[in-house]
Amino acid sequence: MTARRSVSLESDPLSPGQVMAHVQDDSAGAIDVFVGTTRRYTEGRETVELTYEAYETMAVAEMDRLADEACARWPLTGVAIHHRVGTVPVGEISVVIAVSSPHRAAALDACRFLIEGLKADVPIWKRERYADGSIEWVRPLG
Amino acid sequence: MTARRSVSLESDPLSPGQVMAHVQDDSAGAIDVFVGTTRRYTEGRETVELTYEAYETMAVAEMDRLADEACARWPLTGVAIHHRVGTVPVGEISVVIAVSSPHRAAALDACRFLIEGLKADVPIWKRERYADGSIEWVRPLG
Amino acid sequence: MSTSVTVRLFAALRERVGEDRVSVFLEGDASVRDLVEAVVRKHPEVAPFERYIRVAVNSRYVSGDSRVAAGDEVAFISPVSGG
Amino acid sequence: MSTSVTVRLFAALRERVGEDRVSVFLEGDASVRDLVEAVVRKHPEVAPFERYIRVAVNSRYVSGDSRVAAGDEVAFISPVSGG
Repeated sequence: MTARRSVSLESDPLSPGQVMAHVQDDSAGAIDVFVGTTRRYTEGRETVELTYEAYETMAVAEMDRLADEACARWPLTGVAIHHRVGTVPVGEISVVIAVSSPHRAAALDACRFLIEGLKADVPIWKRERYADGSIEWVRPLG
Repeated sequence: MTARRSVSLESDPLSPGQVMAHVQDDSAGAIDVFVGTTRRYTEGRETVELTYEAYETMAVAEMDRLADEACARWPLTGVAIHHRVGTVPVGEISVVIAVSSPHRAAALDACRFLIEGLKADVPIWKRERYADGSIEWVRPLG
Repeated sequence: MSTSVTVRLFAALRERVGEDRVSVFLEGDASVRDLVEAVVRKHPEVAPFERYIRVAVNSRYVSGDSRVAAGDEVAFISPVSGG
Repeated sequence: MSTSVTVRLFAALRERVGEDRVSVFLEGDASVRDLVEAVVRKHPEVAPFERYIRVAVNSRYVSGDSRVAAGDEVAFISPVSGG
């Protein structure tokens, strides 16, 4: 089966419903949607906003490669990976991954594979601005 | 931490965005949303619509119990389980489960636990109406 | 002492019996297992479901050893198929 | 024969070097490992990142043994933190 596919970097706010619409299909019985948001507190420190920088051509290529790999491993009817770039205030969405399949286990497994793969391999970097005024790239040395 | 909680049976169409809104929280960095829809084809047979019947008081009690158990096992900031009852045409949504957490693994694990628990224990039954005119309860003998 | 117990039925089981609840009389300190047997004796059409049924008392699944008291809300839960 | 190779930098690494790309000359049939060493020689401030960097050629991660050819788009990818 050929899965619906949508991969993109966006500078405007992400809408989970719109990302989900890319994977909806009459033959899907299950959709799993993972949404990453900017968290206010991390280990007691207050974050004001995040800024995401991407190596854009490669980020899209890597997201496509992850989608290919997910489609090869699971019977999927749709895969969408949308990541925001630029500044994302607390409470807003940085990433939405949606996967549809006839089978719920496949949708859940593939969604987890995609978020883990994205966090490991997609060349996007996050800079955190804290309420105390400091600005830091997140774990630049791994 | 006390998690936001929303459990319900609905006779009107479900909106994933509205269910997700119940679990959004500044301290959540991850939200996983599972959406079950009516699939058109199952093993080559075409479905026209499903009808869900619930033992309503117990279904809500069991969904609450599953939410309690998920909150005991994972650090969650929100849990929502909304299931539709009555007739659901092909392509419409029968269930939405949304889980938020500071940590993505917890959100993903808890969401899977809830959909598996719902399918095993919540007293809701599905009757399938096929394009060939036949009507059948789904696996009434397990 | 004899108690009347009403059992709620749903979905395929309800259609099979043609009623959404059935009542049986139980003697003395009856268990859930006794209740299921009494219902099957009175409504033999329930027999094919017998080994698949779980019993709920006051909206909770209970084991076959549990006791049933007057005033309990009892339901027979055939294999569920929500989601 | 000597080739000029330009390497794109991003995020913390870009800020550390103060440039979004750096160029080095490589002799003959150079590997990715040779390229990294040449960049670190010219820009010692890259050294703390050296063991964490993955190298991408034409938008794909490559191993240290891979060759770099004129015209390739090369990037140093420090540990990513998207999601």
